[in-house]
Amino acid sequence: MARRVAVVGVAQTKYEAEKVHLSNGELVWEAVERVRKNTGLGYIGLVSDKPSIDKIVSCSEDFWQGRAISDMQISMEMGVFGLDSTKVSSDGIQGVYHGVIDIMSGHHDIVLVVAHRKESETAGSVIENCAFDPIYVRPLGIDFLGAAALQAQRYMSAYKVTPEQCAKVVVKNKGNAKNNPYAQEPMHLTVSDVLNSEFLCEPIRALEAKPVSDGAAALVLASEEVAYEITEKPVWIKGIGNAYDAHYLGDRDLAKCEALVAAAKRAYAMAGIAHPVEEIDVAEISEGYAYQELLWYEGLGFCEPGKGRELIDRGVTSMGGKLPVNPSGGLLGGNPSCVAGLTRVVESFLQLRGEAGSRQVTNANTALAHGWTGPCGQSQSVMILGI
Amino acid sequence: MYPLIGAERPRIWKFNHCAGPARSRFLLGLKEKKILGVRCPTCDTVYVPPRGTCYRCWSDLDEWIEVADEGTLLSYAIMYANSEGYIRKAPFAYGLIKLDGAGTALLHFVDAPRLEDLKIGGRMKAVFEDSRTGSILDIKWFERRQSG
Amino acid sequence: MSLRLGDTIGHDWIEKSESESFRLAKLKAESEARHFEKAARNGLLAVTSVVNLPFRESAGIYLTKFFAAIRDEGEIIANKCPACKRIVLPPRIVCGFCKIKIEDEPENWLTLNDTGTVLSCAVNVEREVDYATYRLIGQAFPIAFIRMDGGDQYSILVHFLKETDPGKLRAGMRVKAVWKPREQRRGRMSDILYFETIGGDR
Amino acid sequence: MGERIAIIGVGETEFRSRNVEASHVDLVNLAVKRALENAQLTIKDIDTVITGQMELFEGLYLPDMWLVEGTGAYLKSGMRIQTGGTTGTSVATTAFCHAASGEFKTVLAVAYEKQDEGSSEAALRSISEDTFYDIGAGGKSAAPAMAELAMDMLERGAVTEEQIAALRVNESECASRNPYAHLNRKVTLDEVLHSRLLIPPLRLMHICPTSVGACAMILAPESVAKKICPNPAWVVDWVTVHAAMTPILGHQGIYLTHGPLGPLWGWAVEKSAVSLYKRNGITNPRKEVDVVEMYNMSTWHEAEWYERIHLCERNESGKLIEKGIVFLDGELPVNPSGGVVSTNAIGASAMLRVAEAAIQVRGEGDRRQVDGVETALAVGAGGDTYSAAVLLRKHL
Repeated sequence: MARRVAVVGVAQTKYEAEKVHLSNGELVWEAVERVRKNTGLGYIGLVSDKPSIDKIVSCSEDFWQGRAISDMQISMEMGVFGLDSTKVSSDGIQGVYHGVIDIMSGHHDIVLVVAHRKESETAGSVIENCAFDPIYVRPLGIDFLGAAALQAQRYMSAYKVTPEQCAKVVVKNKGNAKNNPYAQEPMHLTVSDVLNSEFLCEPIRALEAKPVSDGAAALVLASEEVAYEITEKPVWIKGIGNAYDAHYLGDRDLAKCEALVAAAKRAYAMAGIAHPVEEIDVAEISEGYAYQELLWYEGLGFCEPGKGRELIDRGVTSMGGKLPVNPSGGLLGGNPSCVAGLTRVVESFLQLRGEAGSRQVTNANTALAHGWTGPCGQSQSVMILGI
Repeated sequence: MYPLIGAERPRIWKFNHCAGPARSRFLLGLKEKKILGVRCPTCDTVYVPPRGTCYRCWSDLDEWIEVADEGTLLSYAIMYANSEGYIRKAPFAYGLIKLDGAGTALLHFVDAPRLEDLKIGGRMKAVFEDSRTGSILDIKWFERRQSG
Repeated sequence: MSLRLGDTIGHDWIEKSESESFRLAKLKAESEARHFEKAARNGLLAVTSVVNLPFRESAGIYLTKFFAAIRDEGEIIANKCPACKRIVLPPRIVCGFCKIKIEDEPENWLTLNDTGTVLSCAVNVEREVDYATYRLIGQAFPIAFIRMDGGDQYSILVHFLKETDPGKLRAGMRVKAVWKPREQRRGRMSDILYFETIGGDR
Repeated sequence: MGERIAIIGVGETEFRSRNVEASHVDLVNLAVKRALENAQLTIKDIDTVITGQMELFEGLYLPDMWLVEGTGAYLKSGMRIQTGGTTGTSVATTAFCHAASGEFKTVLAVAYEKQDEGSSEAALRSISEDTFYDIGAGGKSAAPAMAELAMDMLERGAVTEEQIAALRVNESECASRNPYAHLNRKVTLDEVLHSRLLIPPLRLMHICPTSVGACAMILAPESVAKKICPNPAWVVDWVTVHAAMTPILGHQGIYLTHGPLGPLWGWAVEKSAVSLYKRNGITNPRKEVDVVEMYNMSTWHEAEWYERIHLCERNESGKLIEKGIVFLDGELPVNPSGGVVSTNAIGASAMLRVAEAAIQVRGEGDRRQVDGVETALAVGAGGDTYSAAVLLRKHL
């Protein structure tokens, strides 16, 4: 990597089903205030003698905020007055990606990345329907749940993945969430609890889908030159990669995830990783639905295609396993989409610094964070972090 | 302290999305109960539904062919939830159908006497609406063929 | 022909402009429909989609106070940055200039008068057009930027003026809020109907 | 610092008020193909794709997903940027950072708008009409605020109505020479002076139209550009400044010309341009810059921004117009493309400024080409008072 980039501070709000007491701005302020406190950073133009934030990247979407230029609502809370700022309309991890590129380009030194969403305010199914081709697909009324169920069915039948194996992901992640004070849905479940919950869209059951969630997260990136002035323990971005898949579900083999393979390949090449399971100590991946965690294992090269089910059966990805995945509880533990990817980076940072409390993985030196957006994960993003 | 103020204000937006030449041709085909595909001169894939450019080869697509109204079910999903924006009442099912002669699958509703009878690899046949307007919804759904 | 603030432009101009916006809106809608029809005849279709998105929004801690004061007390309240002392109207959790939190403490809140001075105003002829009936809806109240009394140069409110005679509109005119009857107020900005002219221009 | 970078290809579609023949993907595809042709590359040579547009005007959530067919982003990396009116320059600056990061050989930046399909009115209303601040004053305050700026310009004697009209005539002359411009009919001084009065002194012909069209640019770091491009436009530096001070949606009192900060767009434009000059040792932009492309949402803004980007002293912009300095054949032509008042496909508008500046630097302007362009300045603005200034040079 041309210029090394570090994460120097993170913050997140507690994720809740409904944060009726806060406006969008107040929600963002909670995260921004914490990250500023954690890093002691101010803004360029206000504080001159110390390193200060010189760029702000926000992640939000007009549809979810119900208005064009959605970052208008939160610009004062982020502190953008007089600064460089931009908005990435995608998952939060793409905002981090943007910040990393900004610093690598040599044009910025300290970047604040913010993502927020209140999913409770509107109906996700209507919005997600608008992500599909308006000519061929949108009139059918399909949303991401319907698309995911098509993918789940295809994946499970192609590789003989059983409903029990998907349910184990839920048991693991919602169980892990019990160790995460920020998680929305910590639950003690058994496989049969999951399999007894009603179908949302067969084969996806209610407990196998990410809950509706409100929350915000923030993170500060810094260049190598200033990172140590901000913190003694910077966490380095070792590799980044993202990729788009084809749009139409019928064009893709839904049992594979080509885009994730491509994104992971880029991130691994940059980080010099050849054997992900051996070299990565903890992974935070975005599983909007239970089956996705198994499928993403395969896309990320944790195992051969079709062997994701074996990883969960053997407990490789459980706490205490060889490669714990989602000690935070992941998306099933409750994260709003859009914020989810940023939360994965935030959690990776906490793990690598040894600050993850009771969800801490021992001897974590290299972490992987992953996020996706689009129908059946059409846009994928992977990030490798290390100390 | 005051009780928190909240307000409901639905957003209603209307759009007329232009279909462009390739997509219009397909939709007009549906009006005639024909399902059209387009072949990529480079990779030989027959795209159903058709489009103007091959996303893999970046070739312009212009070789039109008619494909069968029957095909194989690659995947399906039975919707039990009744969320905002759905146009059918649960339970109903989506399916990916690879029509005979096509290289890609078409996403549409699928139906069977009992939805539980749907199975991957099953044979499906298009059921057209009686009055057709040149829309993807001119196909009512794909129906499971008992022989399949 | 240069126009100055306060110049009389006359009611006939407003009426002409109104019917003009109405005519143009109708023309635009008709021409759009014609284009789609023509394209359809040439085998080029369009797919109509209506997005009906429910929304239930929270005003949040600070704006709840602001709108509750409007609704219950008929008062306009604002908060003040503890560092730069600038008044933030409508109130907010942060000062955008100092980028610090304005704590929700009594000393940071203040009540403004419901009178003010017009900084500038414009006769807005762009009334909303109901595209179903091609009727103009709402009333063309002039829109004004009003500096509220009891605040500072930052305490500016955007609202309508009752005075619709363009000849009588000028910067510096003194105005006072006209409130909806208490039982009709819902805790929104529209609880103030408009601002009416009072004497004592500046 | 990262690598130095260059624009090596530009593609535009013809901008029109509507294009009911093309879908979104068709429109974008055309611009991308033209950019690739201009750069003499194929889609396989592209590493990453940055897109941008106003999704609510389009009615597409995550538009970059469907657009993969049009942009050729399949299995390539990329992301989507949206910052309102500035979207185009924000996409461009994001693409600059990608190119300079050293991770990519080529970067494709695409910005477009297809306003003929949606209800722009409704989408715009979504910005202006706050759920709680529900008097709808926000949207209606945009034109009054524009008129207020115009009134201020008149009152302080910076320009006369005749001068502004002459400027609009020049823009139309430029647009008539630009095969891609939307309003490309030459207009007369008389027509402008008597066009429909919106809010005194703002007239219809002074404000931007709504257009449909797409713009694409291809960028590469120095190491690649030098190998594959005979005449790259070097992107020397860029600065973005955001002046967001929107206390609440629908309430924009603080944007006022007579307000405590003055017009905030102008503030942001000045700050971005001045820091760009400072960083690049430009002391007299009027002499050191050969051509300017700026985001003139109205001709009054254009005149105000002459002062803001230090082409003249305060209250001197009228003289700049009077002497014809900023006209196509003048000493420092501004908007030889016809500017935003001629072509405004919102998402693309701000990127067109950079693209058109690059066209000038590369000498590919054809009938709108300014002679001997060595240095060009592109200024984008919009959205929630963002402004971005970009400096381009023919030689490094």
